[in-house]
Amino acid sequence: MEIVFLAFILILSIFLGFELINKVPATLHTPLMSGSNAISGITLIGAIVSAGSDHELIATILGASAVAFASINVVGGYLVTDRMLGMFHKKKLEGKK
Amino acid sequence: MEIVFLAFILILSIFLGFELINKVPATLHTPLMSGSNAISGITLIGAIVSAGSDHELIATILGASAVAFASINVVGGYLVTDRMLGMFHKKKLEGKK
Amino acid sequence: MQIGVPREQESNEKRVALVPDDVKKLVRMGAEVCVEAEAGRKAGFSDDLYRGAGAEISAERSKLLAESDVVLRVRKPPEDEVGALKKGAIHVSFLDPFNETALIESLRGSGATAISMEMIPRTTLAQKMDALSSQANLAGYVMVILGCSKLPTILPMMMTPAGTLKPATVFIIGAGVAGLQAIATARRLGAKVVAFDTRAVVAEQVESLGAKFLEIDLGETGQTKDGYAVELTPEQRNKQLEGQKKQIAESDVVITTAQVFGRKPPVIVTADMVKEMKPGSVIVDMAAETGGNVEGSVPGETIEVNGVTIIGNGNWTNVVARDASVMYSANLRNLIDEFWNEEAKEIALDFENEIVSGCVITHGGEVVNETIKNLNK
Amino acid sequence: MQIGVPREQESNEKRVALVPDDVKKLVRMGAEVCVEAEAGRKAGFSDDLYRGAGAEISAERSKLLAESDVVLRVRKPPEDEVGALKKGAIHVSFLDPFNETALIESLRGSGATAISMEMIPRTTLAQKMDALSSQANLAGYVMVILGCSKLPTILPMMMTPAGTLKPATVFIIGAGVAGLQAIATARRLGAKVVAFDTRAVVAEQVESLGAKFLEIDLGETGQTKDGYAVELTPEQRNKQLEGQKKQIAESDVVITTAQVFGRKPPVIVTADMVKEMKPGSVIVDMAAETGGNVEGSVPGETIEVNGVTIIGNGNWTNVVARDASVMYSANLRNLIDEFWNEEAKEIALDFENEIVSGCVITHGGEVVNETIKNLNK
Amino acid sequence: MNAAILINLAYIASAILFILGLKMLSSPETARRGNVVSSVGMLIAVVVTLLNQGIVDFTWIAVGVIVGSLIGVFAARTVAMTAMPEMVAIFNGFGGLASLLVGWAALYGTDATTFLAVTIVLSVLIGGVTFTGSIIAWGKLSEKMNSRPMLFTGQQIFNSILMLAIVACGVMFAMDPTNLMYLYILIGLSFVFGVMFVIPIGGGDMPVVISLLNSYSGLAACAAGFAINNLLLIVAGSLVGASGIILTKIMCKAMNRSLTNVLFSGFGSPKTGTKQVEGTVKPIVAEDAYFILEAASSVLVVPGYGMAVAQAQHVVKELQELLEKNGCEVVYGVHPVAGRMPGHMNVLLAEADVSYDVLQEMDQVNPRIDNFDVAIVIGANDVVNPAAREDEGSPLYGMPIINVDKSRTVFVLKRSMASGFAGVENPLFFKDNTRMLFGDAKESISALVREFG
Amino acid sequence: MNAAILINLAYIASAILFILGLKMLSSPETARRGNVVSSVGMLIAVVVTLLNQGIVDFTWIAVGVIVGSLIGVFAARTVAMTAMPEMVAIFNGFGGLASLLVGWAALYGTDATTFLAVTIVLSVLIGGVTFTGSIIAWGKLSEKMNSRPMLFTGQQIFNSILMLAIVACGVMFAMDPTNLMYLYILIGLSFVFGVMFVIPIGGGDMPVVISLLNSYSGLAACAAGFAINNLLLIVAGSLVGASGIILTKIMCKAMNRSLTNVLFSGFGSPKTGTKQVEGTVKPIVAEDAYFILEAASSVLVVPGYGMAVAQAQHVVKELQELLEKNGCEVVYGVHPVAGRMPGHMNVLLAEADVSYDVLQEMDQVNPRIDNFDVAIVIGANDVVNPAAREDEGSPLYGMPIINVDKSRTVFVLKRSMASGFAGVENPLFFKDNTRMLFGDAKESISALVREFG
Ligand SMILES: NC(=O)c1ccc[n+]([C@@H]2O[C@H](COP(=O)([O-])OP(=O)(O)OC[C@H]3O[C@@H](n4cnc5c(N)ncnc54)[C@H](OP(=O)(O)O)[C@@H]3O)[C@@H](O)[C@H]2O)c1
Ligand SMILES: NC(=O)c1ccc[n+]([C@@H]2O[C@H](COP(=O)([O-])OP(=O)(O)OC[C@H]3O[C@@H](n4cnc5c(N)ncnc54)[C@H](OP(=O)(O)O)[C@@H]3O)[C@@H](O)[C@H]2O)c1
Ligand SMILES: NC(=O)c1ccc[n+]([C@@H]2O[C@H](COP(=O)([O-])OP(=O)(O)OC[C@H]3O[C@@H](n4cnc5c(N)ncnc54)[C@H](O)[C@@H]3O)[C@@H](O)[C@H]2O)c1
Ligand SMILES: NC(=O)c1ccc[n+]([C@@H]2O[C@H](COP(=O)([O-])OP(=O)(O)OC[C@H]3O[C@@H](n4cnc5c(N)ncnc54)[C@H](O)[C@@H]3O)[C@@H](O)[C@H]2O)c1
Repeated sequence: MEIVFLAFILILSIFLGFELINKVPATLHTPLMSGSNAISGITLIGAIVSAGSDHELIATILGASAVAFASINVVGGYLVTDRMLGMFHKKKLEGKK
Repeated sequence: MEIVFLAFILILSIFLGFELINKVPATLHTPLMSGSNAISGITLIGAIVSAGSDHELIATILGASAVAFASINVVGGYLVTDRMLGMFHKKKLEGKK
Repeated sequence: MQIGVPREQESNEKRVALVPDDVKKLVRMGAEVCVEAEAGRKAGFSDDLYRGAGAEISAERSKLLAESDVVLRVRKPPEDEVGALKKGAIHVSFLDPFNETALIESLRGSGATAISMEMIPRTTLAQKMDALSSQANLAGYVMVILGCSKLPTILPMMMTPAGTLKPATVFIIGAGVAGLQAIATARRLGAKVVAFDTRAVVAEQVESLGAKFLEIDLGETGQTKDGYAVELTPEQRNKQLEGQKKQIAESDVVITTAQVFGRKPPVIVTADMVKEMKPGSVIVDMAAETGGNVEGSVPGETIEVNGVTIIGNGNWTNVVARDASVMYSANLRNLIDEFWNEEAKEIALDFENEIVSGCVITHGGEVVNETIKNLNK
Repeated sequence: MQIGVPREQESNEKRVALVPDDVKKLVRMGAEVCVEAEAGRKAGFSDDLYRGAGAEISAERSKLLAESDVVLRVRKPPEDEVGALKKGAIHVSFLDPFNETALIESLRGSGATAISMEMIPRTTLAQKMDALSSQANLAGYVMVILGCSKLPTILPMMMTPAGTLKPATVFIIGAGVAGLQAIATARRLGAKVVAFDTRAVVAEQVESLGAKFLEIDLGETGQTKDGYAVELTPEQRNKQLEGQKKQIAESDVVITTAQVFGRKPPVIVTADMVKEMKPGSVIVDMAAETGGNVEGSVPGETIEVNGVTIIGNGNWTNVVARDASVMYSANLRNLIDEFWNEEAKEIALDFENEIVSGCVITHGGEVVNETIKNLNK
Repeated sequence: MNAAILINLAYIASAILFILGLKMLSSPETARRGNVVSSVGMLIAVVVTLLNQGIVDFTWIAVGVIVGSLIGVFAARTVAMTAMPEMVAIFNGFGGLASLLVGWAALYGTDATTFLAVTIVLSVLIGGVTFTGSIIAWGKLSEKMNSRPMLFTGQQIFNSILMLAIVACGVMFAMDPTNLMYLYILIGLSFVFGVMFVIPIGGGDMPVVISLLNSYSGLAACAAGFAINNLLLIVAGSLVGASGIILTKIMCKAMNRSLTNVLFSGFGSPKTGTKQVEGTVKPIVAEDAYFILEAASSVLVVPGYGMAVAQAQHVVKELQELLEKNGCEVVYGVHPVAGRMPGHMNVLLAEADVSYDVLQEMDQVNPRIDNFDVAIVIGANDVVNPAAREDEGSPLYGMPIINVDKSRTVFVLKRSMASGFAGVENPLFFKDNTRMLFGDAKESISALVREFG
Repeated sequence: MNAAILINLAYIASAILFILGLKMLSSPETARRGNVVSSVGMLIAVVVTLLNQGIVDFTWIAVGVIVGSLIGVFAARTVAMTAMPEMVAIFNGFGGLASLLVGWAALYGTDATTFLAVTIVLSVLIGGVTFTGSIIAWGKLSEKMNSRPMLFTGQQIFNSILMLAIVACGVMFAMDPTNLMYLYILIGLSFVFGVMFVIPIGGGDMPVVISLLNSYSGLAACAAGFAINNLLLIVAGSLVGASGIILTKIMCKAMNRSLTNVLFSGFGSPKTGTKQVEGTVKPIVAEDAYFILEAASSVLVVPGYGMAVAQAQHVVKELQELLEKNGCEVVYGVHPVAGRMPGHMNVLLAEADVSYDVLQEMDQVNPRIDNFDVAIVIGANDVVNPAAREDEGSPLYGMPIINVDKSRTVFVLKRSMASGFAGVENPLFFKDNTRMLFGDAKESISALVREFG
């Protein structure tokens, strides 16, 4: 049965993903890409489990490097996105009369 | 764990439901209501299982009446919706120049 | 109650104070209307039309004047006709009460109730009777049409196979009712329109017609409660002249409509400025007949000075005499309507009323208007 | 190569064939330009301006004519000046070749290359030289301005405190270049515009300017390859008159611009129809000088018939002489430019060219234009 | 297990079809196909369900399906076009009833855990409310019942007690699922509650109520799904539940009402008859205004000086065309003194090429003013000031105005609460049927135009 | 089990936050907050994950997190504004790599079923492609590598073999998950494939590629989620995967390219240099045209007779204003013979109150024509016909035209392929950079206007 649950969840998420993004102004393309890229760093939590569990050493090493790489993705991704949006925000405010 | 799966599915469906309907022209309000009402007749499949299984008689009776009511909802709902939309379609075609 | 409409006497006056449509309405209200023969001919309304509307046509002017309880005219009455009025008659016309002291005096003497259409207060409520506005409005249109019929170029921009014709620049000084309509008309024809007025509130109104407002910093300028301009100080006047110079030199058409209520219109285009204009340019001086906004304009005439045409024709609304009559007549009818006593079928003036106290100059042998009274002191 | 511009002789002709801006361009191309003194004065261009642009000013007209390789004019040359031309000179002007048989004959005799500006073909390519279009275009504007300066009402609708003034109805017959510009101008001023033309393709063009096209079913009507109208059959003409009657009676302004290329303009407003119009209405007859679209119009004059003003002034573009000169001059310059030989710094006409074969009437002692040749047979 | 998985995979397919169907239903071009798509989803679901290994006897199923389908087909075929909304209501009620029954039936066959009991309570409760609520809605719409809001003294207290009782029963049953007593009471109470829920609402608001009940019936199906552990019920039910709420919101907007106002306005209303007091200012945003305009069939535009200041004439024309294309009549009511010069509005409207035919004078629009669904006041103020009619003390008293306050809904487009040329406060802004769309008129109208997507 | 459920409920919360975050990110007003919302979701997920009872040792986790975060903070803080896109690329690559590693690590600790093996293959494969693909994208963008499309003979054959090999390895590993050999080869091959995927694409198209890779990295996370049986990974991963694809599509539209064109145009392109041949007509719909206009910074409008026929001048003005508000420069190029009478366009544009300042003559726009991002030809035909320049046989030959074909993208708005007044075919319609927006010009422009929502 689990596979059924998983399949439902997968399908629903995919549809939801399609519906969520509608019409994005050009200025937001990069930030949105960057922001969703940060979300894809969610793999971090998988990495944490791998790195923390007591399987073979190799698993731990793999896990630990995964944690490191994923952290870069997550932390860097959110920060860079925020910087971009900050910039954009300022520009917009100036642009408005 | 099942509850987790169910919760995920519930949440995702609800969000998806919210996202799906956006801006509906007034002429479509009733058909859309009617069409989605037909979908809510999905309870029919639950009713079928109840009516067909070998539990107490009362369950079967409940199930059978549920099947009947749900069938009305489903069959009537889809047909009525189709009729409404057919009407609307004709009007639209006339309206177009 | 008899309403009498004598024929206007000035040869260049084509308007008539009451048009057949309004005659019909007044008759329906219960008035008797008597119109002098041929009174509406020049405005395009034959005696037959008046008859059809229910008016009596009278060939005897003096009888008409002597028997009417209300006399309606466009222009001020000739002094010799004041005496011919019926005792206690109401006389409605333009009067120019600030300048026509003698006329006012004889009206007072005659005991008539003289209403001056210039003096209708400028309130939202009284707007339907405001003949100054209705006529100024048409004058604004006419001035542009006359101006551009004298211009050796066209007003709109045209990008054609034979090159691009630039849009003409029209500069309108004074953006009151006439000025605004002139702006609108010139804009309609595709000109580049710039306008100036001493009242700062007007800038928004000018822009609301899509034209540009020329910014000149004059410091504090005032406006009366009726929305009329206050006269400038000499210093401010110089600033204004200075500020307009360049714009005038660059313009193809200059239309001046500046007025200060109750005073001689200010001179705002000097001979020097005229000289600076391109040959072929046109100036329209709305105020030419009452003193002139433009130095060198000749009342009633169109002249050329160094290749610049200066139109001082005056009498603007007579160019569109029919519409002008229709509007003036509607103003008068609205006035009568406002103070009509349905029972007695006559006009009942209520001197408490702001409109009445504003526009009635003489009544019962007295000058009752505060402004005019104070003027004479 | 010398280009000569004599002063126009007709007293009511204010235009000039070449304006200083184009003189400058031609001089830059390598031509010498000689302009008769005062030639541009009436159009607003002083001799000084010409001098500044690089032209020589000549007071001796006959010398100028005798020495110029190319002569540019607006109006057709007086017959007595044809002989004064230099041998083999190119003469460019309006010629009216369909009617001026004698003139053509003497031009042919003189051996000059005579170019008729009327005969420039109506192709997309030749449009920049098409003086008939450029002048008709301005005429369309002028006719509306003149028409509405004679109208006792205003054109636009106005909802005012003194009642609503209905928009004037303007009916334009013939929607060629002039008619379309008249439509545009009247629409700009806020009139209700209705138009009619015998060529069915024009309906869309009329609507593209926001006006209404009057539908009259005439059956098959033609159009030449240049886009000119073909003459109607008598039957069709009657249908047209019938169909317009009501519209004319309802209109405040009627402007006629109907032409049939190479023929006398058709009469499309009869005396009967004029009588049916409201007093105060205005008719502008564009063709008054060449025969008239309106029965009773007097060439060169504005008259009143039963209260209806009929404007037959003609000479329309002279009202906006400066712009008209600018455009005509650009047409001529484009023509010269098109056939300019940069090496030799002179005009080199290529008789294979469609434009040349269209507009050159006489050359080397022969009438070379096919249309005109066939006309004489 | 293999069959179960197969069935569930088919369920996924029907869930996808439902999703697509719903999406297509909300756009005119695809709506009809959308309905077919979703019905195919339903068909698949029903067919594969019959493969369920728990099913031993098909007789009852067949009987139920046949009876139900026949009734459904008959009803759907014969119903008059005009009676469709109430037909939908009654169908919806049956759906709710079915969910109630399914939930109830889930009690038999397995051991009742607390979780199960909670889900049963929910499906029974929501299903019951949906059922009787829909019946009442049907009755009101078909005028089998008085369609006016029904109120009685003590109603609110009664309802509160009712709710308490429902909660109590629910809790009791969840704690002891073997005690069916509580379930029966619960069923009864939920029926009563459904009735109480709908009777205080007027017939005109029924479409909104049906839409809401429709959303509920989705939730009931969802709850039933939890009860019988069926994923498709959960997914489809919650899809309908959520989308139904959005639809309800949209319908409320088109009626210029808030949902609370629709549901509870019956309660607080016996105030009618007292003299008009100053109300409150009710701002509106372009999006909500769009929903109202989209549903309007006649609109009056009253331009004033503000339209000129904002130079909004061109977008106004554009809005006019969109409305007209939407089947709506648009008329301009031009007041003689609107603007700052005689004919000011004419100049602007002519510039925007608004046909003279749709311009009407004050005296032409006033007699029919109450037939306009919406009056859009664009930067006008003095010329629509009802004080000129009502307030003898006002400097405007006696001036004829365009009586926009008498049309069904009024939008006033201006930047602030500032007064106009005459400097007089405008009571129009405080009227019940007035909505203020604050901002530069051009911006506001452009926003409206863009809402017409 | 209790903890596991709690953790998962927290995961649900973070999934909700991700959903909200994504939604907010796609609108300018809320984008920044959206990013914060989604980062809170991430924080919650990370924190509760640490409660996982499978975790016995936090050292490595701490090391990894600290090292990674420091690098991330440093990189994000110091990167130049202009270098942000490549920074995103490299982050994205790391994400992919992490998924690869997680998938790999999933092999240890449990028995490898076929299902697990398949998921591992997927996460490794997608993760690997994302990783090296992103690195190459980064290299091209930062100009560490030649940014031109790199092609070599046999490339297509090589790629085909590569793909076959990947499939083979995947299948082998799935059948025998204990044989790590295949896994290692797979990892290697996926790295190679990532490289091969990106090198033939030009630097200018990199943003689209990054967006696509971003979508892949979501899918990789999703696959990893299946591998380690983590719901949040599945949900968040597929959300990103799906929304990333939509975003990629949007970005393609804004560049007026199809995705296939972006990905594979490199392959078929060494045809440059041959003489221009007649191309094909490429229609476009308003929605796609919107995306291009929305991204444009200078637009040339060329009106013609068709604008007059359609009476589209007012909506054109409206479009102009929207573009200008969007920070775009708009210029009207008026050809002297456009329309049917001299000055036809002027009459219309003046009516719509288009300022004289933005009207330019042919001779003013032609010299700068190649700097316009988009030229919108509204019902003009003859006046933009390049045959007048190129085709000596054409009746128009020699007439100066507005050379719109030289601007970056041309939209031609007309109702059909019909010719204009001169009756001459127009090769403009067949040019590579031309898109035909068929329909009445007013309708088309209104549709564009409404897209600006
Ligand atoms: N017709 C004439 O000949 C003439 C001549 C002179 C005076 N008047 C007087 O003018 C008045 C005309 O009445 P009306 O209703 O047209 O105008 P009004 O009463 O002056 O009201 C205009 C309203 O428009 C709003 N507004 C201004 N700019 C705006 C913008 N950009 N966007 C949206 N709203 C804007 C203002 O409110 P916010 O500031 O809150 O936006 C103001 O309340 C009458 O009192 C009349 O007597 C008429
Ligand atoms: N300026 C003048 O004085 C003058 C006078 C007479 C003739 N001309 C000639 O007219 C031509 C002017 O060139 P142009 O480029 O402006 O016009 P054009 O070459 O005539 O092309 C106009 C195009 O607009 C399209 N169109 C028509 N109605 C439309 C609608 N409602 N919506 C969208 N498109 C529409 C038509 O294509 P579809 O049918 O496919 O929609 C047509 O191809 C030149 O050849 C010129 O010589 C000019
Ligand atoms: N309340 C109403 O309903 C109502 C009705 C009509 C007019 N008004 C208002 O009354 C005001 C005056 O209208 P009017 O046209 O009769 O005024 P007006 O004829 O007295 O003067 C014309 C214009 O000239 C201007 N002016 C004076 N001196 C000037 C100078 N030196 N340089 C430039 N301009 C100068 C004035 O400011 C005025 O705008 C207008 O603003 C109008 O809006 C109000
Ligand atoms: N190819 C080009 O670039 C180009 C350039 C200029 C003009 N043209 C076209 O040439 C055509 C003719 O232009 P024109 O203004 O010189 O024509 P014109 O001056 O010869 O005639 C004016 C109009 O009168 C109309 N007419 C004739 N008989 C009529 C009647 N009995 N009733 C009503 N109308 C009648 C004609 O159809 C024409 O439209 C126009 O359609 C114009 O578009 C084309």
